[in-house]
Formats: sequence, structure tokens, C-alpha cells
Amino acid sequence: MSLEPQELDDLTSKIGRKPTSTELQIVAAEWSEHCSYKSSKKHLKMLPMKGPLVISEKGYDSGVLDVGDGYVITAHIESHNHPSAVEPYGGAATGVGGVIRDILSAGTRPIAIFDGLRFGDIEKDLQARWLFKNAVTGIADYGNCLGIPTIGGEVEFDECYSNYALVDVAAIGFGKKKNLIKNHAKKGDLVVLLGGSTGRDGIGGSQFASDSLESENRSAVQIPDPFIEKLIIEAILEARNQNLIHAMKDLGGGGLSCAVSETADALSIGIEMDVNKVHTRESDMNPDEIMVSESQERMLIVTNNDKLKKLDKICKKFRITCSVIGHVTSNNMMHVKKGKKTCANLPTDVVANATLLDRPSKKPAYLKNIEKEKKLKPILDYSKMMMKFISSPNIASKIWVYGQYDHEVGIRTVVKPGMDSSVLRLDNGKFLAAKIDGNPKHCYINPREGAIGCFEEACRNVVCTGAKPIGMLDHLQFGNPENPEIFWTFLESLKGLTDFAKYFEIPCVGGKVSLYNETPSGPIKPTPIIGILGLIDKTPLYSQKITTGNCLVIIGDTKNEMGGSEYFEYIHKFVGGKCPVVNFQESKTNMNIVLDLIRKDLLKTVHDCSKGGLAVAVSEICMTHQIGCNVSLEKVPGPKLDVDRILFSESHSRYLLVLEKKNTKKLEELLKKSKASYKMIGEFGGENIRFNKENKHVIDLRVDKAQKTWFNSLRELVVHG
Amino acid sequence: MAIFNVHVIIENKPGISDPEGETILNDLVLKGTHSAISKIKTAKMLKFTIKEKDKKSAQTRVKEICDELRIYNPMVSKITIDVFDS
Amino acid sequence: MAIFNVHVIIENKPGISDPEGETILNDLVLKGTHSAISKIKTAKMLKFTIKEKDKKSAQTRVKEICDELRIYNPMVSKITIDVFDS
Amino acid sequence: MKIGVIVFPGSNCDRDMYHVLTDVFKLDAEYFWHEKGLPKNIDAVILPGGFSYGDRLRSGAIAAHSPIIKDVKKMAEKGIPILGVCNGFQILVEAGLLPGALLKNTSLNFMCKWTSLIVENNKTPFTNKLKLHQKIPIPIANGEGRYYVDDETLKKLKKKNQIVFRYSEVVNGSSDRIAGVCNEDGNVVGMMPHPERAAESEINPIDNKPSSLIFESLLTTIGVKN
Ligand SMILES: Nc1ncnc2c1ncn2[C@@H]1O[C@H](COP(=O)(O)OP(=O)(O)O)[C@@H](O)[C@H]1O
Ligand SMILES: [Mg+2]
Repeated sequence: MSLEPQELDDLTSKIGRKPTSTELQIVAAEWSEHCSYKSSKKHLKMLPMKGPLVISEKGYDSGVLDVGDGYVITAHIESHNHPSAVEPYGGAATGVGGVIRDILSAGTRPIAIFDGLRFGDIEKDLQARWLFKNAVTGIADYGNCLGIPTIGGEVEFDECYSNYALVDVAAIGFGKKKNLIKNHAKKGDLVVLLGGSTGRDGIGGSQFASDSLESENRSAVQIPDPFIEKLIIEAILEARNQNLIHAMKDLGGGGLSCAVSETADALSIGIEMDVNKVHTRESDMNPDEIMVSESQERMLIVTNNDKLKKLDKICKKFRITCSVIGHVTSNNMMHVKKGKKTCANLPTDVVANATLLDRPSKKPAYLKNIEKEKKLKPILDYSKMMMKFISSPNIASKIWVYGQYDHEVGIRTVVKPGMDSSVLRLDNGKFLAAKIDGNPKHCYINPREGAIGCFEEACRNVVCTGAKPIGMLDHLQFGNPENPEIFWTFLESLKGLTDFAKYFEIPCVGGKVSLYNETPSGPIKPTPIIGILGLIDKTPLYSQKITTGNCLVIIGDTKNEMGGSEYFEYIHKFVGGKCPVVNFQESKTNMNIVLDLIRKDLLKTVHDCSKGGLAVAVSEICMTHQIGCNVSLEKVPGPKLDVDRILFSESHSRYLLVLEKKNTKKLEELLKKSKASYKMIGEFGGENIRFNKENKHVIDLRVDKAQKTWFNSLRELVVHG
Repeated sequence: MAIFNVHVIIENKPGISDPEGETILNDLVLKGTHSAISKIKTAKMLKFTIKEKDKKSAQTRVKEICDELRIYNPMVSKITIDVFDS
Repeated sequence: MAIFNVHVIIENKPGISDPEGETILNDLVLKGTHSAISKIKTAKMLKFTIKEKDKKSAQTRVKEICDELRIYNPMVSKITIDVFDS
Repeated sequence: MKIGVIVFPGSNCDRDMYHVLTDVFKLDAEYFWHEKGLPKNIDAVILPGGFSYGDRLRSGAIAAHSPIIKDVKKMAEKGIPILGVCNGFQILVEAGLLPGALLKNTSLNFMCKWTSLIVENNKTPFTNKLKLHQKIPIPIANGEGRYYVDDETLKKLKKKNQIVFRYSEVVNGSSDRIAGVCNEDGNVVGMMPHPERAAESEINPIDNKPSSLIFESLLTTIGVKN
């Protein structure tokens, strides 16, 4: 762990002397990319962060939204990519632990977890399969033990993640507005470290996350302890109820160094602490190790002497250790001592604010010809192709994953995983829908439009349940930012997200940047992940059983936008073409009318078109409801296209609506008025999924066979290889 | 060729915590009156039945299998292999 | 008094299936080219560190603890105890 | 009429159970921390699901030694209705209040899914409003949920009518598809599936009536309602 030479000069001139070894460790941790956002911070400011529902207060690690009646929700997203790539079980599990503590820091109870998982090609690559399997078990074991339901996420496989893993976790909290921790502290208050003991695990973790991954042995392995995390949650919430917490911060990347300096800086106070007071796992740890250890399941709390007794009692009840490690001073210094000896004494604003960089950017050379299409081999038998397609890892049902997550605990999950987005009931009678989405294949071809597409897709997913998007979380994952071409893709994505957020007035309530995601064969594809929170005032759309004679209507145009599609990449092994572009106005029109139709109770179910296009989206409805459907491809609105493009284009802003025939007239009236592009394209019934053109079945699948394949293929692949 | 029993013990490397062992010690054993116990560490064991020409090659073979199939993750765990006549 | 390491192996009684061992064998080991392996059984191990006057009493003491605290469930599992000098 | 909900370190369905007892069925319920004793005036005891002690050693094995279990045993002897759900069931088994053992699912994974139960004994305090062989749509969520008994005990269970619920399909490899059992007297019942997750229409997409009847049976038993 070390500083760059110019950073060392910078530090030396700021403090006017040579830093001590402990000071160097503290600053190196805090000035790492992971903790300081030195490459990205200047640019993140462009995102709109304010809105009528957003509550912003100093020192929160998570976004806070007012959902009415005195209640708030909190949300945050994190990744744990580097640790998961070497120890998928522990890495993924501790990733969940970290994001949960961010939610807890605001004083809210965590009520849901989401996970976004990305690995190499699990069909061919045993290492990818091992990573996938163990990351899923890690998340399951951690979240299940906490009793927080994991209610959504996504899984994607792409060769760009070979020998690597992206493990993103998001969490949502819920609580009373009056119980939010109002971070404040005054001179003489006590600084308490609560939770697991500090050990040598994870030393250098945040630096590790800011280096590219080499195969060299790493000590940054963390052992998850969900049981102690559960006890911390209950202890903290009890302490919150008794008003014992003045300020609070979780320990994550950079350990005590970051938590202490950031807390002091945010509250404009100083903190004096003694490393001898930290409860450690091993007796011979030196101050430097104690300050940068990233041992999991720890929280930093500021309280006062009067409240300490009660806090101690709560900790005893929950059998967790709590040590007073220091106190608040008024001199804005972070003073670290070992007994009487000073190890570090630094101005908190110096530690907490690395010099921000303005990295050069340049449009990557690979983009020059990327939109050119190659000539594709004709598909002779679309039905056969379709069976292969629905069993492919990216299209197959993810039930093997979410079936291992307790998604019912907490008894809030009224719409369960497997739908476009899950829905939770809140204590004020409202409902919350949430989903995270990413699409590196699109983002590789066009970082700006791809990122916007992820944003729109996540919105579509919550809209399908009747929810209006009220907040966004972004997680920006890229390769080495020192490479101007990579930095350009980062900026393009960010600008795209900003434009969409502003147009739709969806504030960004939180996010994370993860850079240096490089595999042995190069950088990952640009992988922004977007999380959307949607609010439903009355009732969500509970998907109803589809019966014979029900109608299928599509909203939105299907366009010739095949670049980065699963069809091009999986079936034709071709990376290129023009990727789907969101037309903001069309997007808004379609979103609004779908919400209106749901509110008017005209629909049985709604599903959006995304990965795999229309063919996959219709099949998913049929397979989920175990009923056939006849679709006329000629009727699909949009420019005139070849059948494969109608079937598999991944154009955005498209929704499939299922309704009873008797409601079609009313529906058409409303749709006409809305100016949305739409068409009735099919009717349900029978045992086959059929896509027809000129009275021929282009695709004809038995729904039961398709369903079996779609449901089981991922498990078969993982379990029996 | 002969049949051997090969026991593989998989446990966390030294310095890596073992929350399960700690819980069993603190919440079960020390809650009783068993203060003679000062530590409990958990491990997992796999017992292989293998046909090989001798003990040595049985041991080598099992080690290879454990490494190749990632029966354990060397980042976190270490293994100990013992061979017995069956 | 001396310090001893006592290893307790907890495994299923004969006749009780061990799906984990079977899965490792069938889906991992035999999928490769390791046909020399004919069986895999999984077990759990607890390593106790205990202060006792001799090996014999260390063994007895740990056995007592395992029975009294139901460290294993006698309906489905059996245990084997080995004592080592520390 | 008071129902005690026992909370162990790591219990995580305690709040769900409490919500259903109090908000849905308007019962008077109270949490009891595992280190405490149970007062004499308790009319029923529920051990909720979760991961007591992080499922370490074996699910329920450590919690079964909690101080409060002594009182639970006394109440069991007195004939007071006691229900263990999921981890609560595992604890009752480990404490010796119910026969059998709960082993890792044959899939080796944690499983969270909806399934359906068949009522095999409608004479217990938690099933007396249900019909014999009635089906109950209900979710399971467990990793060590495979109920195991040896053949001899199984025979005894059948003879003494101790099998309370069976799965209608094979879910996790449990002996004779058993999902829930009771003690010989019938007042102590344990089940792996979660009735508290299925008793409200909002949360149960299929049919919440049968699971509600589990709670209504208790209401009837303790004399709140007929
Ligand atoms: N891409 C981003 N967009 C918007 N806000 C971001 C982004 N990345 C980080 N932030 C915000 O910066 C703050 C610090 O983030 P983070 O380092 O993740 O906090 P911690 O690690 O302490 O939880 C958070 O409020 C987070 O929401
Ligand atoms: Mg944090």
C-alpha cells in the first residue's frame, strides 16, 4: 500500500512535514480510487441529486427518499468485484454485508437486497462456473441468515469477464423519518467501535480494489460472519430507538482510516483515538494494520458518556463487543495514538479529500467501425434456434439463483422474483418496486446510448408493476481510468445517464464508481448498473392468470437496432452493429400510458421487451403462464424489417400488454389519445408459442417443452456441467 | 492396485477467522462448565475411497483432484491429506 | 496438566445418505477423468484445544462434552475422537 | 390470553410472526428473549424461524441449550400449545421435544419456493379448524429442512398420529414427505413451511385461507373464538 510520488509530495506540503508510517497508511487508504473517487468525483457532480422526495443530510452513506406519512426509504449500491474474483463465496457475502451497513448507518432497517452478477462464459469456462456458483451461495448464505429478502437482481455472462467477476449488491431500507440518524457530535462525545474484532483480514483491500487484478497471492480475503451482522443490526436499531446514537458510519473500504477521517470531516470535528482500545483478533497487530484493516461487520458510533451505559447493555444483550476507542475534539484533527504515543496527527480535511484529478479522455479506436454489420449466416430453422436460445445462460430463467434466496422473509414481498420487478408493501399502505439493470453488450458498442438503455430498462421494469420511478442509483464499472479511451467511455455513460435523469426528473440518490476492472486479457466492457426505485400509491399490478382468447398488445416501435443483441452475439457470434437508442419523448409517452392503463385496471399482466427481443419476451409470458400464443409478425409496429430483426431486435421503450378482449376497445381509445405507437399482435390459447408471417409459422414451440428447458437449463449447466 | 482410504481435512488457513468454531466455543461449550476447553476450530473432511498402486500415489492423486476441481480455495483454506489402508 | 488437541469427526451413521459426498463424486470427480475414486463421504471436524492431565482424560472429557451438549445428533451421526499432543 | 414469541440471537421471522398474530389475528403476543424465563400466564408459545446462532454446528443445535428452553419444556408437559416454525421446528427437535432430525436438503442448497401441504392430523391445537387432507399453499425457505426419522420411529409416528403435515410433492427428500410433526400428546407441533408468510391475501397469491386456519385453530384452542 503506497502513495504515488506526487501524492506523497502533495501530502508533505499540505502538512508541512514528513508523514509518519501510520499517516502514510491512513492517507494511502483514503486517497485510493476506491475511497476518494479522485478520478470520478469532479464529473459525478453533473448528475441531478435533488428532488421533491430526496432528503439529503451530511454523512449518509445511502440515499434517502420520503415516501409519505412520516416514512422514508433508503437505498445504496456497492460492488465487491476484486474480492469476489479470488474468493467468490466470501467476496460476494461480504459485499452484501457492506451495503447492508450503509443502509443501517442512516438509522433504517434493511428490507431488501438486490444482486447483479457477471462472469465469463459458463458454458465453456469451468472457472466462471465455479465463480458463479460460489458467489450465489455466498449471497444466499449471508442474506438468508440476516433475514433480509433478496428480491431481485440480474445475471449475465460475457467473455469480457473471463477470470473475473462483477458482484454488485444493492439494498433498500425503510423506517420512520423521525428515526433517521441526524449526524452530529460535540466536543467530548465518545467514539465507539462496535461489532466484530479487528484482524489482519482485508489489509490493503481498498488499494486492492484500485489495482488491476493480477494472479498474485492476496491477503485481502474476508470471512463473512452474517450472524454477527444480524446482531449488529438489531443492536443498532435498539440503540436508535433509545436515542443513543449521535452519529454513525459503517466500516468498509479503508477500515478505521476512512471511517474516522470521513466522519470527522463530514461533521467538522476532530477525533482523537487510541489503537490500544480497538478490540483485535490477534494480539500483535501494529497501529498501521489496525488503522487499515478491512475486517467486516464493524460500525463506528458517536455517543456520549451518559448514553454509553445503555449502549453497553444493548451490546451485552446481543453478545457483541463495543469499545470506546476515542473522543471528539474541536480541532479538526485526526489524532491516532497508541497509548501515550502519537502515531498520526493529521487535519481531517487533508485526509478525507484527496486531490481530484482531471483525467484525459479520448474516443476509443475500436468504436470507429463497430456499427458496421457483417453478413450473417441465414437461420434455416427458427424453432430449433429458439430452443437453443431460451436455454442459453443469458436468456434462461434465473430461478436457480433466486430460488436459493429467501425472498419472502419480512413478509413484504407481494410481487415475487421472476417478474419484471419485485414489489414490497410498505407500512403506510404504499408499495415499492425496485430493479437493477445493466447491459455491457450495448454499452460496449455505444457507452452513452447503452447506459441510457440500462436506465430505461430499469424504469420499464418497475413501470410494468404500476410503479412510478422516483429515484435512481448508479454503479459505474469500468477498466483502468488512466487509459484515456476507457475514461472516455466512463464520461459518455455518465453524460447519458445525466441527460435521461434530467429529462425524466428522476434524481440520483446514490451510487458508486468501480474502476480498474481489468482481467488478464484486458478491460471489462463498460458496465454501468442502474437501480430504480418506483413508488405505487394504491395497488400494484398483480399478474393474473392468462386464459384462452386473451389479447396481446405491443406498445412501442421495433427498430433495426441489432448491435449488442443477444441474437447477434450468442447465435451469430458477432459483436457489432448499431445498438438500440432510446427516444426520450417516445419513452416518456409509453411509460405514462402504461402506468395509466394499469391504474385503470385494464390489464392482466405487463412485460417489457428487453434481452432477446420480442420473441423472448412473448415466450416468457407464455412459459410463465403455461399457455400458447399466436403472434402475427406483420402487425408489429415500426419500420419494415426482416423477420429475424422483428423477432430479436432489442429496441427500448416496448411493453407487452395482456388483456381480456372486452377491454380492448377502451384500451385502444386511451392508446390513440396518448399518441403511443401500438398494435394488437396476438391472441393467447393452445399449447404452442407461434410467431407467424404470411400464414406460415416462423417459430412454433410446444410451450411445456420450452418451459422445461427455460426453467432448468441454468441449473443443469451449473450442477451437472 | 489396492484400495486406500484418503482423508482430506479442509480448514481455514491460520490467521483467517473461524466464526463457527468461535460460536460453538462461546455460546455452547463455555456456557456449560467446560472451561478446560480454550479453542474450537471447525474443519470439513472428505473421505475418498481410491484404487491406486500405493499410498504415495493415492495421496498425490487425491491432492491433484482437490486442486484441479477446486474442492477447496487455496486463498482461504489449506488441506491436510492422510492415507490409510482400507 | 497439559494441552492436547482433540479431533472430533462427525459423520453420518452407515445407512444414512450423504448427498453432498455423492454430488462431489458424481458431478465433479467422475465428470473428470478420475475413475480411480469409487466413493466420497463428507464429515465435519471439530478441533478442540483442551487442558487435561493426560490423553486419556482429554479423550473422555471431550466425549462427555459431545454427548452432553449434543455436538452430534446420535440419531443420524456418529463420532470418532483422536487425541494429539499439542 | 397471551402468546409468547421466543427470540433467539439470529431469529429472523419473529417480527413476521408477531405481525400476523397481533395485526392480522388480533391476538395479544409478547416477545421473550431466550435468556429470560416464561411467565406462568402464557397460553401458547411460538418458536419462529430464522438462523439462531447463525445455524452453526447444526440448525437449532445451540439454541436448544438456551435457558428459556427449560420453561418451554415445562409448558410442553403441561399441555400448553407450542408451535415451532422452520428454525423453531429445528430447535424443538434438537431440544428433544419432537422426534427426528433435520438434515441438509438433497439439493444441498437453500430452497425458497411455494409448495403445498396436506393436513394429516387435524386434532392438534394448530390444525383443528382444518379438514383432514386439506391442501395448504405455503412457502418453504430452508437449507436444512429434510426431515429424517428411522423406520422404527416412522412406524411409531404413524401409529400415534404424529404426522401433522406432508408435502404434496417431493420437495427436499424428507422421510415419507413429512413437513410437520407433533409430540405424542399433540400439543407440541413443528413444521418447516412458514404459515405466517401465507396467512394474508396480499402476500399469498394462491389462497390464504388454509394458512389462516392454522392461526384460527390456535384462537379456538385458547378460547378466544369458536
Ligand atoms: N456514481 C455515483 N453517482 C452518484 N453518487 C455517487 C456515485 N458514486 C458514489 N456516490 C456517492 O458518494 C458517496 C460516497 O460513496 P461510497 O464511497 O460508496 O460510500 P461508502 O463507501 O462510505 O459507503 C455516497 O453518498 C454515494 O452515493
Ligand atoms: Mg459504505
